[in-house]
Amino acid sequence: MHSAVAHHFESLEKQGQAQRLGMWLFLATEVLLFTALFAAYGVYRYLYTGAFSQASRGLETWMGGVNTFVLVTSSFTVAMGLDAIVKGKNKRTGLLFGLSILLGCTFMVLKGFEYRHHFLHAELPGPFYGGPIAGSGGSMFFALYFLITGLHAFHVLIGMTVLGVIGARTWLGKYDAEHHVPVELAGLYWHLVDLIWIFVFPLLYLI
Amino acid sequence: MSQHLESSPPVYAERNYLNTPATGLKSWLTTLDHKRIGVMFLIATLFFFAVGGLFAMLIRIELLTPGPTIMDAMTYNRLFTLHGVVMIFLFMIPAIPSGFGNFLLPIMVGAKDVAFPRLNLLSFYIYLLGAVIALGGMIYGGADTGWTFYTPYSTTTTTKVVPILLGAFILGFSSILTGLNFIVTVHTLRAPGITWNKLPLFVWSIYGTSVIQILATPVLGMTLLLVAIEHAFGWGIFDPGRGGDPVLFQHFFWFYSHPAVYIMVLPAMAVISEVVCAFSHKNIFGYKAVAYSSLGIAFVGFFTWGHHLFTSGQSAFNAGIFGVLSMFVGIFTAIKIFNWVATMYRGSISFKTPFLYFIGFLFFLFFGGMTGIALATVSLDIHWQDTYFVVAHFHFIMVGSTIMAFLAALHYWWPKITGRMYNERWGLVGATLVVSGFVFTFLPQFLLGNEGMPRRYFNYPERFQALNVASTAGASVLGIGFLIILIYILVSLKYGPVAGPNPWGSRGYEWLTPSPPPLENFDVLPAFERGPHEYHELPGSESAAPGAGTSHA
Amino acid sequence: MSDHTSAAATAAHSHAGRYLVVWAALMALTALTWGLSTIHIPGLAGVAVALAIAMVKGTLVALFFMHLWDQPGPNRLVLVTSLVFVAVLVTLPLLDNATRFPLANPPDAETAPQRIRDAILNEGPPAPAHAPAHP
Amino acid sequence: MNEFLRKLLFLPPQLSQHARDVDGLHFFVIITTMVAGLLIFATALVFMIRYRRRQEGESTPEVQPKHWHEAVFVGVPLAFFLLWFAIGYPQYVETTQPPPGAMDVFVQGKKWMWKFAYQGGPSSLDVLRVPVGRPVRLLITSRDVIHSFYVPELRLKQDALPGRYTQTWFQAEQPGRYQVFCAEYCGLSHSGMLAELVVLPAAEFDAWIADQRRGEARAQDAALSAGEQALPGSSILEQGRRVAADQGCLKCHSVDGTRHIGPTFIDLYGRQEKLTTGEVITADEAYLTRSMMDPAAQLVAGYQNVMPSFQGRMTPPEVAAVVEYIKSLKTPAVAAGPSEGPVYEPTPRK
Repeated sequence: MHSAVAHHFESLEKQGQAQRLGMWLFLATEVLLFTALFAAYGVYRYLYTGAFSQASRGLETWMGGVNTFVLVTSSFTVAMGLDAIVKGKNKRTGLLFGLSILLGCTFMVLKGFEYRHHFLHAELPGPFYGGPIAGSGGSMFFALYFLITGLHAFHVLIGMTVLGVIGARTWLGKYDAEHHVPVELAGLYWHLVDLIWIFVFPLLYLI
Repeated sequence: MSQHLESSPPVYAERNYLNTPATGLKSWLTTLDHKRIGVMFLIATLFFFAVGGLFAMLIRIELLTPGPTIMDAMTYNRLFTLHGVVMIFLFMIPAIPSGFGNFLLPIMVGAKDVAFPRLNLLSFYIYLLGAVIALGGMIYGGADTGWTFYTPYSTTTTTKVVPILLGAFILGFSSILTGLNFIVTVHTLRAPGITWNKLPLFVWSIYGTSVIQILATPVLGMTLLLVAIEHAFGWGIFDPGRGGDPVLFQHFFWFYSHPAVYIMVLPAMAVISEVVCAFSHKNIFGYKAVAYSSLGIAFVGFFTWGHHLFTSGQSAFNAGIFGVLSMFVGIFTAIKIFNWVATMYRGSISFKTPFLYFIGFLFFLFFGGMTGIALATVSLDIHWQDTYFVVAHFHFIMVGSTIMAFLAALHYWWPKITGRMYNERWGLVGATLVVSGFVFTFLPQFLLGNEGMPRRYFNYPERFQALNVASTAGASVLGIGFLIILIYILVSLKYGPVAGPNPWGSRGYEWLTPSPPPLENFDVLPAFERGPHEYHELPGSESAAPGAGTSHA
Repeated sequence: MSDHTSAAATAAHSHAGRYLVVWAALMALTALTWGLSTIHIPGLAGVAVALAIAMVKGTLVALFFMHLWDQPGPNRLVLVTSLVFVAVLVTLPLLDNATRFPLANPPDAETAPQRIRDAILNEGPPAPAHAPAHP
Repeated sequence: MNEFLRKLLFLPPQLSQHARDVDGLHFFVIITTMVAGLLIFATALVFMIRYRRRQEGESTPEVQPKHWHEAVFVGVPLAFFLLWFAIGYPQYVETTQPPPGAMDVFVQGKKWMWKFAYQGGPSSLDVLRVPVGRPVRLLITSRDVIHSFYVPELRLKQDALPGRYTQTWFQAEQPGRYQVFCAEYCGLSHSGMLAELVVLPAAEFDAWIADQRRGEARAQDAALSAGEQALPGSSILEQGRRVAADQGCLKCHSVDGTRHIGPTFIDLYGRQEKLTTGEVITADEAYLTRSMMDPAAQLVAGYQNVMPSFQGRMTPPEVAAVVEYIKSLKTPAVAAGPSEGPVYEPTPRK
């Protein structure tokens, strides 16, 4: 039996199945964590429709768009990394995960410039809002903007850490074609971060 | 072959989880064994139950007279907040799932351990961390918001609400990890022979509970975080002065906290389904109906949260939706009640302590449930909302039934956990006191609510005093009952007679292994040929009915 | 039940081609939704189009990058269940705000025009009293 | 029957048709619950006795339900539940739809008091006066946190949201005095946030509101001219204020309606006060004077007897000045202006 099988599992396959299901359940909790924010977004967008679209138009759409391309591409490289380890090419997986982390960094840097832009224009949540939109809509939009993108950026950071650790371990040969579930799980997490951004991008930037 | 194995586990397992691999404190604190983690959860939750109970007694004493009796209004407001927080987050939510669930669920599915033992231990330490932070907040000053943390009161109060929020937030992770572990365990670690239709009903209910824990807890976490952000920076998500909607907070809060009621009640139902079969010595009436109704509660329970908001400014349209949906959740409970009662039909009922708690449970679940339905009929709720009627209702349904089931579980599985029997006669005394004490504490509160006394009142008009005194008198009976239980159960640890593998003659899978169970639950894995609730004679076997104390098959 | 499509089976052959196609589709859809946003489809239609595209993208990621296409039932069930509750939590509070007594929404909300507010307050309320300075 | 059940269940009197309707549903629900409970627990009891264990090791047969068993288990309760809902929901919807032409009263909760304002200006603190037999719509708001307006006799409760209006309505049938509670936890003096609902005969109410409106007009005129010239009374008021401050009155009595050690001075003059003896008196000059000299004699219910006597510590002119000062403390005039939203400032940053 493979050395990675814990004593209470009958086989590596069964263990992998359990770990995938566990990961999916964890991802479900992540989805619901964001849901509270999306629900708040839905309600306030309904209440302050005009203010929200005005504020949305003031965002740096090109940065959000480029970030979407970056994140989707990083998801692709992670998926290719999994494909590599399945074929037993550890080094290639390590490299592809490294590339994904680089793309993640690009995302964070762009995000940083975007935040800087908002700070300079006093487009900030709640009492700190000094933008042009009258009423509560503007400050509410930016409260939600910072909460959603902030929580997402936090997840990107965690995802980069996870990719880093798992990528390094793959490079060092801890996983192989038969035992690669941790690589797969790290990938799942990163894809979820991408998945959430796919919804954040139109909600905040486009509509 | 398996029949043979089932019939001959040793009377007291010399090498069991209590002494293998070691007995030292360190071996307990670093253990990955689900049974030890379960026992540690039980000890911790019992400690917090005592703390919360002490708060409850202080509150009842304070309410003996209008105006200050033994404390001032500020202390009182903090006390009922802490009572709620401790009892809900530190006792009721983890007690049965994390305590008994951890101990029993893997045995009941024939597994050696839960799917992720490390996560399981992590869950326990997260629980301790959350408890310490919350307790720290209480000692450091405590919050006065009520456990519901309604905005904008919770975002403007000057009391120490942030550590308590943070504590509850952290406790949520413990809850999530436990639920995640159980679901994966049930899906992937069932022993050969245990199909979905042969799962013990305990497992079905705990499974339903886990689904709620996973899907609802993150929303509470985010909500509490938003309140904390609001309290610290005033971003205004729930602040009406900045265009926020305080009712939205209530939506989010009850999206978790209504299903959380089922996090408390479903495990109680899990226990009772086992107890009623074991002590009626009969198969469960309608296995599938009872099993699927657990999932039904877990699912429909998510669609009813708005019945907490009938007076809050929510729209009449939404009140209608939530009102109708609330009626459907009652149905699943009704199915269970009917099936439990029908299980006794043509049974062989033995009136042991756990069965007495079953009777108490049935009473509290029925009347707690029916008053719940009454509260969901919208117009009646308008009168009762935020009065003592609601207090009595939820103490019946989630505290009464949960504590009955918790005590039933404690007595029913005590021989399995410790290998020793408690004193049955004292057990009956304790059960009688607890059940009657509980009734006398909360029956007057239903009437107080009818009369119109709002909850969370430090002071009250004198016409409410008689019923308040009656309630406090009941509470003291309840307190004495708990003390008696505590004493005889501790005594039995040392002086109780050795119980044997199956003192109740139960068919549950956990009784197929010695008491206390060995390290990996079964020395030799049984074939699990009979269902866990099948008591009838099999054609061809000479003596199919096991008597108490033996386990011939 | 449902335990037998496994990593071993999927690991046997490469998915690289599939990943490439999905990636190309995602990039194209991103460009499409970005492009459509510049022409400002008015009202709810714009929201619907943007969300529909996002859902297609999300489905692609979940099915192929996250392997739900060839993984056992429980994993799919987990995602679908969580999405059901996402829908519930987003819809019902929104429905509440849309149907409640208009004055229970924020005074500067755009959903209750001044004329509705005035009609409800038939003569207009007394200006809320200026509470004298309190400690 | 109604009266018997009402007393049995400790329900307060029914002040409106709505209260009677709700109680009708209440009795229906309770009776059904009790009958169902009786059936279930009697069945359980019969089973427990009939099928108690007579000897160890008894065997039991396998009993499985038929499909119609489960159908009955689901169908019967669900039918009752939905019936209750079908009765209860319209009753609730009715309370959310005030009849056209209802009299509007603006209710404002504030830690820890209720303020009631009428069209055209009159307002009062902690006393809601309404006429018998006319529909009254309450538009409820709050200045700080969520409160909840609750009158048990009306079976009505509605939260007061800060910065928003919610509404409910009722039509009281009997004159009398009823307690108003705050039902949503709002902090330290949550349980002290009481008010009184005074249902007056229609003619008496009309007279009262007319009188109030005249008073408002006078006060507004006075306010307009106040900047122009020193009013003759102002010096005595000023003296009264100074004496009240010097003697320490203001340490225990607020002038802004805040509940403190003693009753607030604002709107005190002419207020109906309930005493510890249960007797109700009007706070007139005689009462105010007497309270300064012998505070323990007529103590307002809900307050401790802690005030010292000021007999001999104030000269008669000083006493008179303090009384005049108290008389001058009225809730500021409420202008009937254009429609404005309820006021709620953002929560302060700490």
